Amino acid sequence: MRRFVPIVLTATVLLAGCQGGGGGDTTTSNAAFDPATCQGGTLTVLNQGGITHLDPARLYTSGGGNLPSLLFRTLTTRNRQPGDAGTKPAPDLATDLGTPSDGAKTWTYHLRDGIQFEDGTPITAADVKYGIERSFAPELPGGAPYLRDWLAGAADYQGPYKQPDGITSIETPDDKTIVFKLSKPEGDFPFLATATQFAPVPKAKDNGVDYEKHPISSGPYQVESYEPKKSLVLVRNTHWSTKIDELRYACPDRIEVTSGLDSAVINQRIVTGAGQDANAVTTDAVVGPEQLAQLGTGSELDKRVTRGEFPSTTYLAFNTKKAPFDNPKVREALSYAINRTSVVNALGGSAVVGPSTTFLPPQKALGYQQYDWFPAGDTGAPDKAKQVLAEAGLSNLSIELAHENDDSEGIGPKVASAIQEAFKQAGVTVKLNAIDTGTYRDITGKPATQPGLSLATWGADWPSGGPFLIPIFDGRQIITAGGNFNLAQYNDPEVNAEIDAINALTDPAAAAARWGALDAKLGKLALVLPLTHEKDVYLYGKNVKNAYADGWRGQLDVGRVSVK
Amino acid sequence: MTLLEVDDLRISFGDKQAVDGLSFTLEAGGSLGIVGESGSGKSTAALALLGLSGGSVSGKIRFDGTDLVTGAPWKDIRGARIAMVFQEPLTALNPFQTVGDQIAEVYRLHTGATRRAARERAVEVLGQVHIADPERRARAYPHQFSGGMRQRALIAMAIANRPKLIVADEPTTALDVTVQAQILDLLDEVRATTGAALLLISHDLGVVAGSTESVIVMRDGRAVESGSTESVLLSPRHEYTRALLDAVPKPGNRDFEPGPPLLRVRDVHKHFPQRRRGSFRKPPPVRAVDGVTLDVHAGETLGIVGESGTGKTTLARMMVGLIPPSSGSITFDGVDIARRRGRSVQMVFQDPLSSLNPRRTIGESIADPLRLSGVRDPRTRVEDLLERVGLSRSEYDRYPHQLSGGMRQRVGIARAVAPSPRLIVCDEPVSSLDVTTQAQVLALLEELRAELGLSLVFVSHDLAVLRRIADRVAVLKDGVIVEVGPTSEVYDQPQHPYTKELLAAVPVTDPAEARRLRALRSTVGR
Amino acid sequence: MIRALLRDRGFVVGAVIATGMVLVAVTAPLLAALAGQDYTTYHDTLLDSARGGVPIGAFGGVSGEHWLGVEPGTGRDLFARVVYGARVSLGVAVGATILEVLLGVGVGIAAGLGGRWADAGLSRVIDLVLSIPSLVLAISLLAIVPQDWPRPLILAVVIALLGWGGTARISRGETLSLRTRDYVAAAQVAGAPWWRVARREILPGLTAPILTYAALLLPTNMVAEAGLSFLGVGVRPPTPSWGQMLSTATTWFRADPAYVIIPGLLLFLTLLSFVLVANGLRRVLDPRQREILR
Amino acid sequence: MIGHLTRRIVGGAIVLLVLSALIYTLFYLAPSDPAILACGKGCTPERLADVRAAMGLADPVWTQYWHFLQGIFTGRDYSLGPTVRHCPAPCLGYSFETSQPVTTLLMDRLPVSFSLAFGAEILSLLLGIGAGLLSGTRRFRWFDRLVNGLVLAGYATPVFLVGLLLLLLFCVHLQWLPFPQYVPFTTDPLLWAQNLLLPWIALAVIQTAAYARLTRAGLQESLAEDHIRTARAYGIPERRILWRKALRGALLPLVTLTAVDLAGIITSAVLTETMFGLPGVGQLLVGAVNQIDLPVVVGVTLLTGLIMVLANTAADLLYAAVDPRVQLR
Repeated sequence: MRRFVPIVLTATVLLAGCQGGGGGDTTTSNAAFDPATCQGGTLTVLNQGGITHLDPARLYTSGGGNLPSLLFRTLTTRNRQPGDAGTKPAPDLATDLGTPSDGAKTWTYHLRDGIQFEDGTPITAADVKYGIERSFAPELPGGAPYLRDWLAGAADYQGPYKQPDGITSIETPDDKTIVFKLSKPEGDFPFLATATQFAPVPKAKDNGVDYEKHPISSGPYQVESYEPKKSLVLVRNTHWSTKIDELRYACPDRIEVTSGLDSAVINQRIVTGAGQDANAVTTDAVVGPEQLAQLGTGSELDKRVTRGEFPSTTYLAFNTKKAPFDNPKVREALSYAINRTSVVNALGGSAVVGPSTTFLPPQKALGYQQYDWFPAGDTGAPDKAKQVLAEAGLSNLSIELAHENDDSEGIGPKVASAIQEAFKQAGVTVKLNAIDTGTYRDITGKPATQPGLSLATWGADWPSGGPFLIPIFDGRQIITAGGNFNLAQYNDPEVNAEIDAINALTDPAAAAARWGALDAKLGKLALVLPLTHEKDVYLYGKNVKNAYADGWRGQLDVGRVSVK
Repeated sequence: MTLLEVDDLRISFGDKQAVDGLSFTLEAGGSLGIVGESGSGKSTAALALLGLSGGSVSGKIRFDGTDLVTGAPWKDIRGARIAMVFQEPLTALNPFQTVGDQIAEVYRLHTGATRRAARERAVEVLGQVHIADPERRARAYPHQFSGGMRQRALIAMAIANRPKLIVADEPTTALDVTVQAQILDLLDEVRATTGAALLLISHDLGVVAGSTESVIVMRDGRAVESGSTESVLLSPRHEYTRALLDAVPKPGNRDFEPGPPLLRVRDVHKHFPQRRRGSFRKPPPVRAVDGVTLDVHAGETLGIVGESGTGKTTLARMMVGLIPPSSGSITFDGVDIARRRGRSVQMVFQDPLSSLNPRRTIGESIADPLRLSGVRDPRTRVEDLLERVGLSRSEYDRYPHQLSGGMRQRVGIARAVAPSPRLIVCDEPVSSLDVTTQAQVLALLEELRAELGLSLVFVSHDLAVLRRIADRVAVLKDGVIVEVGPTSEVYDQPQHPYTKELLAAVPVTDPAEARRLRALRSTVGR
Repeated sequence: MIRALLRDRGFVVGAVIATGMVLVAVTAPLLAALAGQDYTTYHDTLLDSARGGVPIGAFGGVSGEHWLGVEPGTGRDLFARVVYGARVSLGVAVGATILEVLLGVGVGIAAGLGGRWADAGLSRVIDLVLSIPSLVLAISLLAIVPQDWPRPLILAVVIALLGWGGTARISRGETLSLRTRDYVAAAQVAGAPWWRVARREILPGLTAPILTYAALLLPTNMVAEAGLSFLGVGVRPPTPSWGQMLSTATTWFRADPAYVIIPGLLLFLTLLSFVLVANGLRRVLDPRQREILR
Repeated sequence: MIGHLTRRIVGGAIVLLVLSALIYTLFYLAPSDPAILACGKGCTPERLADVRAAMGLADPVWTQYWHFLQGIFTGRDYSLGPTVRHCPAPCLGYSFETSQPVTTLLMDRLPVSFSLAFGAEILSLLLGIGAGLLSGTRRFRWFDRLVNGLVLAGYATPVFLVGLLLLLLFCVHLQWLPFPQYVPFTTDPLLWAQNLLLPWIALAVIQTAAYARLTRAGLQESLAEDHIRTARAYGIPERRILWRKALRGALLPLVTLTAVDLAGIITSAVLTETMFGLPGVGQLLVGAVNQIDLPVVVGVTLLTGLIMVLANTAADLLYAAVDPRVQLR
C-alpha cells in the first residue's frame, strides 16, 4: 500500500511539482476544450489522505496545493500549464513575481486591483502580512519552516496572539504594497511566495484554531462544509471572477471531496465510473497492480490516465561521523551492492517509482544531470562491492539500518528488508532497526541520536535545485539540537560558498545548471545512496475533461478540469 | 366399578424389559400403592398410563372404557381424566410462568373456559390444597414457593380438571418428614373430597402404608406381591417384601453407661452474614446455629435430629473444626477443637461420591490422613482397613466411580477410622443409600464403635435410623436444641411440641399405626 | 479416555492436522532447506515490475522451485515464508495460552481458596480484565512498546495479559465449587494445609475444565495474533506471520488472489484442527458438555 | 436491584478510570511525541517547545490526566489563540491531530460501528435461531450435522479472512456488490444496507453458527426438562410446548450473549472496519494510534469500555427480566 507522498494537504509531507516528465498524452484530449464555456457540474474528488487542517497557516503545500489553491490565493502561484511551463511561478494576488533589491535580500510586491474576500471585503497588504504572522503562532503548527528562517529577525516571533505588534521585517507602506526583508539573499523567494502562508487572512475573522472550520476564501470557491480527514464540499465564491484571476478556470460549480478511502477502492471506482464516479478524479491515489494490468493494452482506460512526476528521492543516509560510514570505501561498496529493482518492487513497481543513481530527481527544473559513479546495474553488483570492501580490509561487515516501522511514507520495513537482502548478497549483515514513525524524524534529525545508516526521503518544496540540495548538503544547516536534514553531517566551506552563490541568482535556468553540477560533484563522495524517485500515474473519470498532470507536482490540476 | 385395569403390561427399551407382565386393577375412588426400589419399573408403568413411558408397550391398559395402549385420545385423557403429580416439584413446574397461569392454562386447555374463569379456578384449587392467600400466591413464580408449597401447587394443578385418577410418582421423596406427612395427608384429603382414585408410587413402604388400600410390590419389572395394604405389610408372603420390611430400622437396645464428657459444645452460635439487599440497610445474618450447648461423652453415640435448614450440618462441621463458630467454644479434651483437627476427630460425610476425590484412587484417599499423621508407607495399613470395612484389599487401586454407593461409604468410613480417632462425626451417612445397604452400613458403624472404643455423633433427619443407633438424641430446630435425652425417653415421652410433631410425621409400615398417626397429626397440625 | 478420544473422528482429524502443523513449525528451517529456499531471498526476476510487482506465472508463480509461488512485491519464496510463519503463529499462540493458564489458574485458585476479601478483591480484578476492550488496548500497547523488544514474546505477553480473565473466572468458579465438595472437607479434617489442599484436591479437579478451555484458547490466541499482525502491530519484517501475509494480501487480492488463498487456507485449517481437538477434549473431559464453544 | 445497579455503576466507573489512567501512563512512557508530528518538517527545538506548550503537553503527566478528568466532570476551556473555546462536560478533550472535540469525532463514527454491529447481530440471530430450531427439533439429521460442522468452522475463521474472501468473490469475481463504502442510513437506507451487506455477512458467518449451536443445545436441554414432561402429562400440545415453554428456556442464554456480543462487535470492529474501509470507531482508533493522538485513543478506549460495561449491565438486567428466578441484588 503506497500512501507515500501525494497526500495533498497533510502537514508531514512535502509537495512539489515536476517537469511533467513522462506525461506525453497530457494535452491530447484538450483540443476541443474552451475555458470560457467549461462551467457547470459537480466534480468528485476521491482521496486517501484527508485534509487534516484547512488553515492556510498550517498547510504545508507548495504551489498553493491542489485543493487549497481553490480557496487561497497567494502572492504568487504555480503557473498552471502542462509541461515545463508549469514548473514556473506566476503572479497571483501580486501583479508580478516580485521585485528583488539589495542583492535579493528585499522583495517588494504590489497587489492587483479588484481582489476581494468571499464576503466582498477588499484584500489588502495587511491581510497578507497577518496571514504570514499567524503561521508563526505555536497554536497553529505545521506549516513550512522557511519563513522563520528567511525573514530577518523573525526566528523568535511567537505569532500575533502573543505578539500583536507583528513582524517588523514585513512592511506594508500602503494597502497595495508589501515588502519582505530577508536575512540573506534568496533568489527563490517567488517560489516560496506560492505557499498558503502567503494567503490573506482578515484579522477580524480570525478565531485561531477554529479558523479552519470556515477559512475566508480569496479563491474561486468557498467552503460549504468541511470535516477534517473526511470531506470537503466547495461551492462558488461569487466575489471571484476570471477577470481578477486568469490562472484558475474553476469549471465545476461544485466540488465534493471524500477522503479516507482505500486507494484500491478509489481506483476501482474511477475505473467503473458508476453515477457520480464518472465525474471523479483523485489527487493522491496512484494506480495499483490491478489497474496497471489494464493499462497499455489499448483499453478505454488508457485514455483516462495522467502521468506525472513528483520530484522526490528515497535514499539511504550515511552518518559520516559514525564508523564504519566515515570510511568512503564502505559507502562506495554499499552503493555498488544496492539492488534497486527490489526497492522499486517494494515501493509498488516500475510504473510508480524509478531507480535513481542521482540525488536530484530527473527533472529539468531542478537541474538534473545524469551520473552513475558506482554502477550497480539493475540488481546490484555484489562482487564489485565485496572487492571494494576487501580492498578496505573490511570483510564480514555488520551494520544496522534504521527505518520507520510502517510503510506509509515509503521508508518502512518493506524497503528496509529489500536493502537488507541486497547487502546480504555482498556479505554485509544488516540488522533492521525499526523506529516508530512518529519519532523517526526526531531521532534521525538529532546528530546525537542519529543512527549510522537510515532510510530517508526528500521532496522538493518547489521545483528548484536549492530546496533539494541545501538542507541536505549545506554544512551550516547541521542543527545539533534537532530537526537536522544534513544527515551526512557534511560540511565543506567550498560547497557552502557555491550554495550561496547560486542562491543569489534570480535566473532559474542559470541556477538549475549550477545545482545539477553541484549534485554530480557531491555524488562522487557517496554521502548518500540514492534509491528511487517518484512517478505518478493517476486515473480520472469518464466525464472529466482537460485533465493534465500539473507540471509542479505530477497531479491533475483541479483548478482547470471540467466535468461538463 | 373398575376404573383402571392393567393386564399383562410389558414395556421394553431395546433389550431391557422395564415392565414385565404387570397386572392390577383400581376401583373408581380407590387407592393403590406401588412400592419398589429404584429400577423396579414402577415409574415406567405409571408413565405408561399417560402414554409417556417411551419404549415399546404391549398388553392392556383399560381406563374408564378406553384402551390406552392402542392409541388413545390423549388430549382428553392427559391432565383431564388422569392427572399426574411428579417427584421434583421445583423442576416439574415451568420456572417462567406463574403458578396460577400454569394451572389456568391446563384448565383452559381442557374446558375451553375463559381466561377469567380459568384464573378463578386456579385460585380455587390453590385454596383447596391449603395454600394461604391463594389469590396472591397464584401470581407467584414456582421458585418463590417452598418445596411443600410447590408440591401442593402440583396437586392443585392435578385436581383442577376434576380427574378420575391421580397418579402420584414419588410425590414426597424430596421433602422433609413433616412436610411429607402433610402432603400425604393432603392427597388423602383430596381423594376424599374429589372422589378421584389415587395411584401412589414410592420406594418407601411407610409412605404407602397410611395412604393406600391396596399395594403392589415391584421388583425388576414384575409384581412380586400384591394385595390389601394390611395383608402385604403385616403378613408378607414374598421374601423380597420381607427383606424390605426387615431393612426398616428397628429400635436399638443397648445398655450404656456414659463416660466422661469428651467433646464439649458451649453456647455455640454460627451466623452467616447476608449480602446487602439494596444499598441502605444490612439484613440480619442467618442464624444457622443459635446457642447450642452439648456434651459428647466417651463411648456414646449421640444422635442429632433435625429437618433441612435446622443447622445440623453446620453444627456437625463445627464439631470437627471445619467451620469456626461465631461465638461460643467447642473443646475436645479441654483443648479448642481448631487445634485438635486431624487426630482425635474425624468425619463421615453424607454423599459418599462427593466425599471422595474422583481423580484419586480410593486407597490414596484413605492413605492421605495416615500420611498427614506421619505414616511413611501406609499401603498395608490401608489394605487392612479396606478389609476391615468389608472391601477386598485389591480395591486400593480403584476409583470412586467404579464402586457402588454402599462400597463408597465403606471407604469413607475406612478413611475416618484410619488415623485412629476417638470421635467420629457422621453427617447423614446413610441417607443416600438404599434401605438394604443402609442397614449394612449402620451395622458396620456399630461394630467399629464397639471394637475401637469410639464415640459417635450421628446427624440425621431420619428418626428411625437414630432410634436404632443412638444412645442419646438431641432434637434441633432453627439452630436451637429443643430437646435432648436418652433415645427411649425422647421417643416414648416427647416433651417438646416439635418433637411430637416430628414423631407423628414419621412414616410407619404398620397401616393401623399410620392411620393413628394421621389422626394425631390432624389434631396437632391445625 | 484416550480410547474415547480416538473414537471421535473430528478429534482424530484435528489432532493429525494440528500435529502436522506443529511439526511444520518445529522443522521449518529443515523444510525450507528441503525446498531449497529461504524466507528472505528476493527473486526480482519472478516479478512483473511494470504491473506493480505481481508474480509472473499462474497461481502466484507456482513452479517446481517455488512450490507455493512467490510473494508479490518481493519475490520471496512463499513456501518458506508459510512454514516459518507457522512458527510465529503457533509460537505466539502457545506462549500466550501457557501464560494465560498459569496466570488464570493462579489467580483463580487464590480467589477461590482465599478468604472473603481476597476473593472480593481478585474477583474485581478479574472483572476488570474481562471488561477491558482487549483488542483496543492491545493495539495501543503494541504501538507503544519499543520496536527493538523481541516481538513474538511481547505479542504473547500482551495477548496473555489481556486474556487471562476467562481462565481465572473458570478456575475461581471451579475452585469455589470444588471446595464445597466433601473430599476437600475430608482433607481439611485430616489436617491438610491449604497448599496441600490446592495441589492435591483442587488442582486435579481443575485439569479437565482448564484443559478444555485452554484447548479453545489456543485458536483464539492464534486469531488474536493474526489480527494484530493484520493491523500491523504484530511481528516485524522480515519475520513472516500468517496474519501479516493476509494483511499484505489485502492490497494484492485482486491482482494476485493466490496470495490470499494460501496463507488464508492454512490459517483456517490450523484453527479448525485446534478447534476440533478442543471439541473432542471437551466431549470426553467435560461430561456436562457445557457450551463453552460459542 | 438498585443496589445491584449502584454496584455496577461504581464498578464500571472504576474500570473506565483504570483504563484511562493506563492509557495515559502508557503514552507518557512511550517514546513518541505528538508535538513532533504537529510541528511538522523542519521543526526546530524552540518551535517544538512552543508547540508542545500550546498543546498542553508541557505539563507533567498527572496534571494532564487531572485536567482530563476535570474535563469529563466540569468541562474545560481551550485557548484557540485569540479567543477561548469552552468544551462542556463531558469533555474528552481535543484531537491533537485535527483539533476537533473527541466527543464530536466519536459521535461521528458511532453510527457506522452501530450499523455494523446491529445489522450483523440481527442477521446472525435470525439465521442462528432459525437454524438452531431446525436442527434442535431433530427433524433433519443432515442439517444437524451441517450446523455442527459450521459452528466449528465458524469458530476457526477470523473475520478478516472471511472478509477478504467475500470481497474477492462478490466484488471482484462476480461483481454483484460494490466495494463497501459507508452510506448513512438517513441518506439512503437501501444503499446503506447494500453496502453493509458484506461486512454483515462476514461477521454473521461466525456468530450464526454459534447461535445455531446454542439454540440447538438449549432446545434439547430444555425439552428434556421435567416441566416439559409435566406439560405433556397435562395434554399441552407439542407445538405449544415447543414455542411457549421450551424455546423460552432455550433462548435464555442468547439474551445475555446478544448484549455482550453486540459490545464485542463494536469494540473489536477494528478488524472489520479496516478490512472493509468503514469509517467507524475502530478505524478512528487505528489512525489515532498511528498519529499518537492521545485524546482520541483515550476517547475510543473509554467509549468501548463504557459500551462493554453497559452491555454487561444490560445483560444482567435482561436476564433478570426474562428469568423470574434471577434476583438482582
